Amino acid sequence: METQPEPEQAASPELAHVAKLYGEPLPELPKDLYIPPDALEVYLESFEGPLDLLLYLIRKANLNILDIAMAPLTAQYLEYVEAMRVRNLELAAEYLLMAAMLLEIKSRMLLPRPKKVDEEEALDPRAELVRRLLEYEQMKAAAAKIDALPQAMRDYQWVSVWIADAAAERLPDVNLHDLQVAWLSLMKHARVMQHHKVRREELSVREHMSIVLRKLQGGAYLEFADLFDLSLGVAGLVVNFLAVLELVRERLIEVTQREVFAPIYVKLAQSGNGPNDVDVATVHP
Amino acid sequence: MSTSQPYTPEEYKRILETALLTTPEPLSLSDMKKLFDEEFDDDTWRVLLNDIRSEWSGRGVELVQLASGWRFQTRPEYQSYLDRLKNEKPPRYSRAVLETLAIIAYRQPVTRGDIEDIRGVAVSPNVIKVLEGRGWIDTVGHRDTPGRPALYATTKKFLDDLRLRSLAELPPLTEIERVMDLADAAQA
Amino acid sequence: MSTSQPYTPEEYKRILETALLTTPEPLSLSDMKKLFDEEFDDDTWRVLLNDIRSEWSGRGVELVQLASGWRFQTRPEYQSYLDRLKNEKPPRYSRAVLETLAIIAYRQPVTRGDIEDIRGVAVSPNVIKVLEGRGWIDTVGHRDTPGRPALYATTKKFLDDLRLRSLAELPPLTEIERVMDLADAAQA
Repeated sequence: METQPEPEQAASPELAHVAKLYGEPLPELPKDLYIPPDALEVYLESFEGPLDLLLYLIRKANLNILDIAMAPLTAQYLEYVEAMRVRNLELAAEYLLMAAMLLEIKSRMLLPRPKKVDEEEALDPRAELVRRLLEYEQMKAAAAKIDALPQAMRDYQWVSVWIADAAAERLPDVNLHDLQVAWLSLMKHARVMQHHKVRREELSVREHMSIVLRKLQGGAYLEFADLFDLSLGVAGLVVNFLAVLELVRERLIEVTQREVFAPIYVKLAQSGNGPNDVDVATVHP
Repeated sequence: MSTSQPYTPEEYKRILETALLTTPEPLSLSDMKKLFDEEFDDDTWRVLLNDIRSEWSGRGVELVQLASGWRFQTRPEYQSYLDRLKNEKPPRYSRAVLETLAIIAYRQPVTRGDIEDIRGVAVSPNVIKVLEGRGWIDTVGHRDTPGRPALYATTKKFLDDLRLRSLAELPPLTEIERVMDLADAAQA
Repeated sequence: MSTSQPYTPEEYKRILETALLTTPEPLSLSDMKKLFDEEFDDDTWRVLLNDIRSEWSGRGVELVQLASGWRFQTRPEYQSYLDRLKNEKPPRYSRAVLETLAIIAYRQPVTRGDIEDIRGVAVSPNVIKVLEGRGWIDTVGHRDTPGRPALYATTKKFLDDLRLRSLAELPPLTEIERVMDLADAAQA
């Protein structure tokens, strides 16, 4: 972290607001605190509020902030407030409040002060104002320091390189548990499903039904024997055969035979999708 | 550097590289020309850009020339690592999609009507499209009933993606039903 | 590379660098740990990151450690060039915004009333909105007083955007004056 040069406190409030009169910067801020009435409004707008103005007046008069001579300051301040009240009542409210506070301090200063009995009663009437002025001045300086820090987008940028493959969509994953849960919720939903008791064997029959249908895709005629995968073994062939029978029963395939002992052909039961030129007799088992 | 002009090609390249690294959109040549008061001919620009490109070879990011200008982008080989940083929740399929998939898996080949019978609600065409789009189901035929509805079955890709060797490896329904019976018994 | 694991420190660094270059948000250590299956201890991570940082020294971009992680960003010296590519000037905040920000940063958590007490003027809702819109402050609770005013505090983004790792790195508050004995001052 680089160290910022410590701002010179007495000078910074003046630098912070260079008042402009009719667009022209005032050559110098008034020494005697007298501001031309025409410039007052513009001048005051460059202050953040009564504390800011008060701070300026104190710093301008080169007074120690803890050593405020209340009478001239209050008089001066009231002059501004009066001018402001005439022009802009809304803006004046906070300044009037401050004027009231200054007057109260002034009047309390005029009264004889009791001897120090305890801490609380011995408090200088200006203490609270001084505390506020100090705190505000501290925050004002802190604001300037924060502003001097390198700031994203103003003083530096973030690096951001294009991710070339950002378009690849992430697809949901499904696992067996999801399917199980889905089925479970289906069954719960409708226990009417009882008659659908599906056993493992039956599932493999249905798997073979899909396999056979897939083999027949595109309207192909296949020889009956081609539907069977001999590598399945006897048990597999039985399931395979059951699948073919089930497909026929569900009218999903057509099995045709020109004459007895002629080759049996199988095709999808899909009119218009296969060679229809052959006059065949459809057999249903 | 902010006050004086750059003098060496290295300085020009550093500025150019910095500008390219901060803009995910391609920088056109006319944009890049704004960077410097000096004017270079197009050959000089090409040399500068090609120099930067070769300086970046072998890294995870490369300088590429596109129709609208030049930009740094990641090399595809690094994508799998970058994906790990995305902490968005993995997307999930809706209940309708999962139930339809379960019905097709266990009861295939089935028509949309069969699915609707089991689910008790209409099946939106979208649900079928999602599953077809994923390559998990396809049409294996048509039932010979009025309207000749398509028969859906699961594909080999479905088995592969779920790491199954065959449908027989799906959890047996009897087991699922036993779980359900147990759950019912517990409620009773 | 997408299929096999990286083996050399160079490969790890290239992947890490690529990840850092593509994410404008700071990457936390726990994010970075997602990049690899291997687990490294924190020292190894520090070595990797410091290596990358020194590899980038002398360029327009630097690797910095911020409140919420590590990020590549441009060096301020290059901003005057980058500004030439922008159509609009970055915002400069008004004194009202900056003073409000300073009060929230140094005195947090504070209510709007606290801010008004210190500044001596009403805080316009706009000022709060500007700071919230930038993501620099947010509401962290409500003070248990009438009206339950919101308590504002600065965010991690505020620290990140000002290149601070913690609030402790804020510039120290200026000692305005030595505190004097008021009794003495009254006599003057």
